[in-house]
Amino acid sequence: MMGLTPYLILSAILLVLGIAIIISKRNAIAMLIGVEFILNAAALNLVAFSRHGVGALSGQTAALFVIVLAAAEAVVALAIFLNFYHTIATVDIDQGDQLKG
Amino acid sequence: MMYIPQRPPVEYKGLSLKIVRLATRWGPTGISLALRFAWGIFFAAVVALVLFVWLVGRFINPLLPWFIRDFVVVVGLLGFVCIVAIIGIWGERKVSGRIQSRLGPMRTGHWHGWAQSLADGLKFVQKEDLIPRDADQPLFRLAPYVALVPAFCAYLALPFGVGWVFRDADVSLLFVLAMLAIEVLGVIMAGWASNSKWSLYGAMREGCQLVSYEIPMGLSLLAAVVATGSVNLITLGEAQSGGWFAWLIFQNPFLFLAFFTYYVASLASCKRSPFDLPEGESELVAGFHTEYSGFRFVMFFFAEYVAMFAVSALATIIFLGGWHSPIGGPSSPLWFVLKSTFLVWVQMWIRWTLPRIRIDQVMHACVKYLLPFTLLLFLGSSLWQLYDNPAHPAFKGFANLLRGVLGVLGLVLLGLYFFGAGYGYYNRNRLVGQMARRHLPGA
Amino acid sequence: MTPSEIIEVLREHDAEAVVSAVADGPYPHVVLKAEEIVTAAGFLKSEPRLRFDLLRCISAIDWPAKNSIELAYDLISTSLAHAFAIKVVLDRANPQVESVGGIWPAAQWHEREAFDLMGVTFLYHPDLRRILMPEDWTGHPLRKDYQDVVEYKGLKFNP
Amino acid sequence: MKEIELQSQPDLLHDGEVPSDVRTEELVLNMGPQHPSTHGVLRVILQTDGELVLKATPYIGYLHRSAEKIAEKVTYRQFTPYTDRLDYLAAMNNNLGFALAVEKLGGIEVPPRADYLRVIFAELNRIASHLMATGSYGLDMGAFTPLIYCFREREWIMDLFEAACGARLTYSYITIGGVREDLPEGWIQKCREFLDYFEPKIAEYNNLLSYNHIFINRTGNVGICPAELAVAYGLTGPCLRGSGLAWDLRKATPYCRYNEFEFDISVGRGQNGTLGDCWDRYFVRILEMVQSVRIVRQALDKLTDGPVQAKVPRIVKLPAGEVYYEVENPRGQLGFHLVSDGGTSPYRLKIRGPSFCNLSVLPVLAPNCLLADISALLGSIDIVMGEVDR
Amino acid sequence: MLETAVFFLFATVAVTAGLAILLSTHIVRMAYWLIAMLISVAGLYFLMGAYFLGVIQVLVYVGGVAVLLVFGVMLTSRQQAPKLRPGPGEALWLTIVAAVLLAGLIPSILRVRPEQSALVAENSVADIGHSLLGEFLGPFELASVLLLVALLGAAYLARPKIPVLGAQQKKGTTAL
Repeated sequence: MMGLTPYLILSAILLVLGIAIIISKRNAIAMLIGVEFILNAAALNLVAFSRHGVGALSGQTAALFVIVLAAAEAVVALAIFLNFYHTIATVDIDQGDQLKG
Repeated sequence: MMYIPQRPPVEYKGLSLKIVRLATRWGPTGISLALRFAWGIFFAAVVALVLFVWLVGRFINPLLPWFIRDFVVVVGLLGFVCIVAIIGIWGERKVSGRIQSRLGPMRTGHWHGWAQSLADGLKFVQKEDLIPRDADQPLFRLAPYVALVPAFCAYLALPFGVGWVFRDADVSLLFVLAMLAIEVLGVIMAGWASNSKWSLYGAMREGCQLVSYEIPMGLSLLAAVVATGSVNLITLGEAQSGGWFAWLIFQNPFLFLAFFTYYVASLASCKRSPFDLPEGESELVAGFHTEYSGFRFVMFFFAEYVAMFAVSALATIIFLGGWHSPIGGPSSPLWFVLKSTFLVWVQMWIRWTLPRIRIDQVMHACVKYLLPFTLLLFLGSSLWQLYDNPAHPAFKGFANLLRGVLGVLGLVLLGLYFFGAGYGYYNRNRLVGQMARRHLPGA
Repeated sequence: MTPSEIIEVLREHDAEAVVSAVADGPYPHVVLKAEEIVTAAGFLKSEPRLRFDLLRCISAIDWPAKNSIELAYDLISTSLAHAFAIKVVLDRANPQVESVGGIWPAAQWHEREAFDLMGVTFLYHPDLRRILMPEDWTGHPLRKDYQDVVEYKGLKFNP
Repeated sequence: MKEIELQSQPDLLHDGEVPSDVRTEELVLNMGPQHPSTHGVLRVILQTDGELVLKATPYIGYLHRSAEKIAEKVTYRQFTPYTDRLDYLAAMNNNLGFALAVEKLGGIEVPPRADYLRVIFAELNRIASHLMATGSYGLDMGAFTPLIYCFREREWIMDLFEAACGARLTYSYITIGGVREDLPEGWIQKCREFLDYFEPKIAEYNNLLSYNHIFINRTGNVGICPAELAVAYGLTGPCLRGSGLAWDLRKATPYCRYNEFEFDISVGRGQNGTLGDCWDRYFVRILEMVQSVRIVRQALDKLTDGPVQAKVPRIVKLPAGEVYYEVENPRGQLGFHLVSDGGTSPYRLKIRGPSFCNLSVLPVLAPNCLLADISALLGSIDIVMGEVDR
Repeated sequence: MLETAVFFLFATVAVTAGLAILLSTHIVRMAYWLIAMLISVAGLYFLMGAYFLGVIQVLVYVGGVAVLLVFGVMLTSRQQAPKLRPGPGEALWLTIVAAVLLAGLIPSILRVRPEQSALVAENSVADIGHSLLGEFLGPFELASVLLLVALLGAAYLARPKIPVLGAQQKKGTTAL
């Protein structure tokens, strides 16, 4: 049987990958992808702990909330990016320093 | 000076020769086909062999029967899915032919052209595997599989009867919905990877349409889930045993309406007419599969029919009593297949009758009408569930009365349908007209 | 109105512009001065007695013998149901006339066609391009002295 | 009627009416020359913003067969088959237009029986052409079945034509001085049978397509062409009548004894949207089929005995002069500007194809339509490229 | 063991997806790699017996969010995407940051010893439902409010800047 550790290590790797993606990309949508990585790493962690008896079902429920929040976040972020794109015709976030819609 | 264009000497090759070869000798064709798909066959064989040897060696003791059972069921499901698609395609052509006072395919296989889809499939397999030069190659190749495999995966949790299921998962309803939702990725991938603007438009329409219609579709099903308290398809089906009065569609008025909203939304999610905008022949040439040909095109085609049957099966299990017979006899997977086939047939019927609607009307219909309406149905179904119990005898009586009315209504609708069909059949000469009558057999 | 009455109305409006007039026969028409065409067209359309609102056709006719290109504007009135035609005669070497596309938008494509096939230049036309022939075609095929093209983009034609 | 301002037109063509503060990605879409809903080899360059069309520029000429140049090289009789190829869905009407133009210039009198036959065949061909138009319009809208139904009936008309003249598409039946041959035995009976069969079918099309809610929603209020615009752009035929203007050459300047027949001019009334929308243009065709059936019935009744050909020499020689003659084709007014220098072939023959003029309004109607509306628009204008490109 | 094999399959896919996104310069490919990652995480949920979560992950994440994402990518990727590959200096920084993070995380993970090592039995949907409407009722309601706000916000942000189509159509063609 698989222990807890492999899941946690995988989750850590996904987290680091997500952070690396956010740091390295200038494209807003690529950064959103990085955020999704981080959220999934966290949810994986929660479910793994829940599986191994820590906090009963709380882990799974919390992971459910993560998914819901990620959906909301993605929708709003995409709406912002599209707006951003329509206004300044690029998704390079370095261009978006005018604070003007 | 007369300019006579010089043609190169005629060199016969390609499809026609292959067909001739196929007719004369099976050997060379088999080899050439095998060579074409050599890598795929090789990999599949190696993977299957390794898995088999490893698994058998590993679990020779208690797990082997399970393994064999799974293997057989998966192969059986694959076969069933192929048959669904093949018969679906043939049936679509026959249905369209009859609706349009034509005959449809009549030659291949002698009896009403039953082998037409097989012959078409054979032809498609032999076609050149064209990939546009500027297409995104890996995604272009991957897309048909992404469209077809999830549609097949949906069948893994779809029960054909009690015990007639690959995996009786606790969340099978959600699983089927999830798998049907993945299919859209294949279409979007195809549309984008083709690097054609028509395909891109098709993909964008598909994206809009599916993401929107998933919600009313899910909500309509949830209204039924509320009534039984389970998302397990077997539990849902078993809750409706004992004749057509027990079917969920007749349980309360909200479910009665939810069946129709589900059906409309499922038409949209299968890209069936009047929601066939992603393909939109007269607008987008062929939509997302404009650039596809040969076997990859067949896979999209298959995916469509497989998904059609899947959504109809879902409607059958959830609203129409699943595998239970309408008159209370013994239940059987046959009933399930029959009812689902009827729903598939209605889908075809709708396709050949209605024009296509426009993308803004699609979104309008979903967001302004279907979505609020299904929300109301969901709410109504939940409230009904609160009061429809022995604690409220008055309401219970009213509910039973309404149930009876709905059941009769359903029966009347069905009767009207059969009456109409019979009327049309007996007056076919007058309705179809002399020109067509001259050529119709049996008239 | 009969053709002769129409010619009377036109003469009344601007006798100078009318070069000649044919009132009977199968094709009643007036020949106008080329520079007066837009004014005359505006009059033909707005005059309550005439109301020629539908421009049916613009035909260009090449007359190498007379060294001229004739433009025939065939008109009909949808409210008064009478038909008439006006003509202008242009110099064959340099056929130029003002566009009537502003008065009858229908003229735009007919003028493009005359430009394409007969080489008549229409001044102030919003979009004077070839319409039936390819953009890079040389010559104007409906002229009587048109030489058949032998080769186009590597494609050879029978002589 | 409103005045059309000189300057407004180009602006309407080139300015997509999109506020300039929104910079969206415009997609240039090449629709055609091979596209299912362009009805032939029309090519339209569309500038779109998402699904919204900002500008449509038609490019024609892919089917240009130099009919006008050919006319200068062949005799009058030899040109009749070329007229078949103009609007190949209404070849009878094309033959009729050309024959009438030549007869007018040459002062040729046509015997009465030939006139009635001409009317019968022209109207039958109008029905066939409108069947094709309405059926394929259903196809453009995504309804496949009406097309097959319409073809079923059209097939019968083709059979009738085949019985009379041996051809099913390019007839050359109506020739200079009359019609080529008299009717075969029993033809009139067959024709009456067809009319009896066909009339109730029109209600069937209405039930299946015309009054279908989706169809009405797709075509009503789409591509609205007011009567002034239609007249200004030289639209004729069902496109003009769809805008509510009762203008029909068969009534306005009757030819071929059309004044002897009772029929109504079918006009759009805007009952399913705005006057002059795609649905009106479509429905005018349905109504015209009813009227055509009426005319054919009357003509069959009036059909007298007698010769079907006037005495016309084998090689027709026309006096020098010119004529412009128009007839009401299914798609609008087909005009022939015929110039003769006294020889055996036309000196110049300019053909006014109705589809050519009808198509010219597309760039005006297309902006601010959705992509799907373009096929609705094109289908309702009902072009035949053979006539546009000539 | 089968479970180990499946775990490593999914883990490999997820990590490969991350690396591919990191190294890719093609925004659409990135989106599809993200989908691969999401599906493999869903597979891991299935492996852990969290069926409901796995299905929701596919249904909401893959079927909804990822489609939206791909959609957004398609809408904006016409022009050359800005700087998608890190330069050498950035790559160095990245490696250092990643190494430090991992170096901090891995030892602490290895020190985790769950108190009861016995696996929790597979839980049914009903359990999650009870937990959502019992213990987590507050967050549940908050989440629904948040979703509503997100819906409104997105609708406001993405509102049409050009006038409504129907009105424009009527106006456009009659502007003669």
